Amino acid sequence: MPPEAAAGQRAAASGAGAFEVHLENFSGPFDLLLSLITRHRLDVTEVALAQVTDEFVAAVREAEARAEPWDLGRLSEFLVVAATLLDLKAARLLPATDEDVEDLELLEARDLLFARLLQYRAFKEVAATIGARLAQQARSVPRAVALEPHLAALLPELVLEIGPGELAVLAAHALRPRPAPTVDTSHLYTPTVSVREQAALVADRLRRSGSGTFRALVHDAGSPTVVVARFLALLELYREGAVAFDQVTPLGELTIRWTGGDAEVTVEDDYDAEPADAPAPEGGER
Amino acid sequence: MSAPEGATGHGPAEAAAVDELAFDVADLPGGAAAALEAVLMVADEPVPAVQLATVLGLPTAEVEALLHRLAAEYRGEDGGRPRGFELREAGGGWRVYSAPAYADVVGRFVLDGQAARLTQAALETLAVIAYRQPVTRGQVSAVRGVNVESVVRTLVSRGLVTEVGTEPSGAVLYGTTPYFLERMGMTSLDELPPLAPYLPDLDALEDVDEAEGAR
Amino acid sequence: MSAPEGATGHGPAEAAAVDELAFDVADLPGGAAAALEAVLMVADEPVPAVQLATVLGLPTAEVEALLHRLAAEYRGEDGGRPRGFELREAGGGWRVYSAPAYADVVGRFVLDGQAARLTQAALETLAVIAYRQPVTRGQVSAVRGVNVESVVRTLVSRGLVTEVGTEPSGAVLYGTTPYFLERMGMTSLDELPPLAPYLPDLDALEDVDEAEGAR
Repeated sequence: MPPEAAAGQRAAASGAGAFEVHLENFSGPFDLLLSLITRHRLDVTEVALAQVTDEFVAAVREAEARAEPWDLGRLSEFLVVAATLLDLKAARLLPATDEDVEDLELLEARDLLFARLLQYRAFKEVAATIGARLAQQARSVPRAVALEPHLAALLPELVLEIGPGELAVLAAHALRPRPAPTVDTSHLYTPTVSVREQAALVADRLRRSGSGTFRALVHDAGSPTVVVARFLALLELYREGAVAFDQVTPLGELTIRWTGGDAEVTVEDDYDAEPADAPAPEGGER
Repeated sequence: MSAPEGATGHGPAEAAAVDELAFDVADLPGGAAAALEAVLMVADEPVPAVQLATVLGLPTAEVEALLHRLAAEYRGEDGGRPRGFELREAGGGWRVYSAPAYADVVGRFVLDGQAARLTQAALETLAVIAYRQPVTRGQVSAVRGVNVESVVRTLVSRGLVTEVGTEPSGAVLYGTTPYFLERMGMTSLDELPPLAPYLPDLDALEDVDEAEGAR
Repeated sequence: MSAPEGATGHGPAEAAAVDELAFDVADLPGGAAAALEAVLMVADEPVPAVQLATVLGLPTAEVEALLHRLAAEYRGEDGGRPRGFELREAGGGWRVYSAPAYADVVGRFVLDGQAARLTQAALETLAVIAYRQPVTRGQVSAVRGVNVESVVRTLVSRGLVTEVGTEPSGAVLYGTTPYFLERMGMTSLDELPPLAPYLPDLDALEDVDEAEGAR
């Protein structure tokens, strides 16, 4: 790889096969769109995200048609960034009201998430330039040869103050098994929340009250994971015909009505299945 | 000056003996330049100009000028043919390398995969450590969003990263090594490409750091 | 200089297919001489002319002529200044050495910072090599969790450790020397004390070996 200026590297990193968007007020790589929004040169509320998504889906389809589908990494990267953008836009579109102190915090949390995403992206790009530099430098092999005997003879006689016993202690110390490295995913998966359990809870509340807003339903959710689980539970209940949704305006208040009668409703555990038969992880050997 | 890892410092008696010069490099057949070349031939890590100056009994500035002249000569800038080797300053000193133009030939000869490629995960972790050092594993994890324990261990065993201290909390702080600089062909961390062009907004990032620190 | 067989009138791809060479040394900036220098500069032990010819994709006779010409050039016989290094044929091959005329300077450098005692890092590395031989540097690095390249070189130059072979991958295998046995007061490696009393669990140790092998 030829050495290039930082700007060149950057273009190369997002160059080949980069996803381009064509909007009324913007045309270019998705990455650039992101940068412009973060630098406030483009108002996130003026970006037609639906159109971005359409173009993205089209790009993926086209790639599939050419039998060179996008890898999972690129797809998920887009999804994460697009979801954050959408979240950001939704937050900006909502009218700010006095009581929305919590929402403000939520908004800051979103900005933080977005900043973190961009920070990670920056390190990813700079990692690519470091990798290129290491590869380029590796084209030179350093001279590292053993001392010629007549020079080694100049060295002062070695004072070796250890015997076989001390050597064994040193070897045992160095060879002592260390705890097998494990990949800690606790930050990714906070204590498992069961969709089935949340469905039972939500169904119980709605059966009693008849209807309620989503906001009220998740009011006591301790973590975003629980919010997500309750939302998924509602979708499952909808599939079972147990609830109906009302939403007057897009992004407006979501109201859920119970339509399931008194019969017991249990949802499928698509989300809760334990990977019981998955092989145990092998502790970082590869 | 960094002493070789395999040896401890020497006693005052030896140092005194070393200070008596039994020769004057100018009297040697190839002059100071050849003496410098001879020393560089047995060096197995970058040698600081100061150390070379001590060994040769010459002022450091003179040795530095000589090193630059030799490097240029090997590149063929004095009208001679370009050499198959080059003299480079990296990782805190000077060392002889095969010239990159002959990488394909040398690669056929050097089978020992001494420069095995780093994985994407290792490169990203290395990048965060390089720019944020000294930094804890937890802080690197926060940026990368995944646990980096085994990756950091790989980087340490490759000699690119090392423990540089501990936080009051007891968490180990990591930084890059002189060997990392040498592998990057750099003499100082200041030569790392600036991160700013890749970053949208520095203020926002400081907030992120603070939020991470509070966790 | 005659072009190597199969190199004329071919595109790069065809040439590679014909003789598996991705390059033609005559096309390189310093020509075959520079390519030869590049290989010799990083060679750790004498390299037979036949092997150099294979690596360069040139006839052995041509490489031998080139080697003699380079050796004369380094001695200053072509009118240039004598170099601080020389190219010598010894031990069945060719290797670059520091020139004897500068032995005093080089000796000062070798002694500078060297000591009579091994560091803790060197002792630990020696212990791992003694018990795990034959072993690669990479395997020792994995056990010790640090880069051991320069430590191993110190042990080799001190005559305690030596190259005992190569793995199929090309990685060099190290083992201890008779001098090591002598210094430890042993006649055979069988006299190394068993590790078991010092280790909590031998099964676990075997796991460690397997885990290392898989890296």
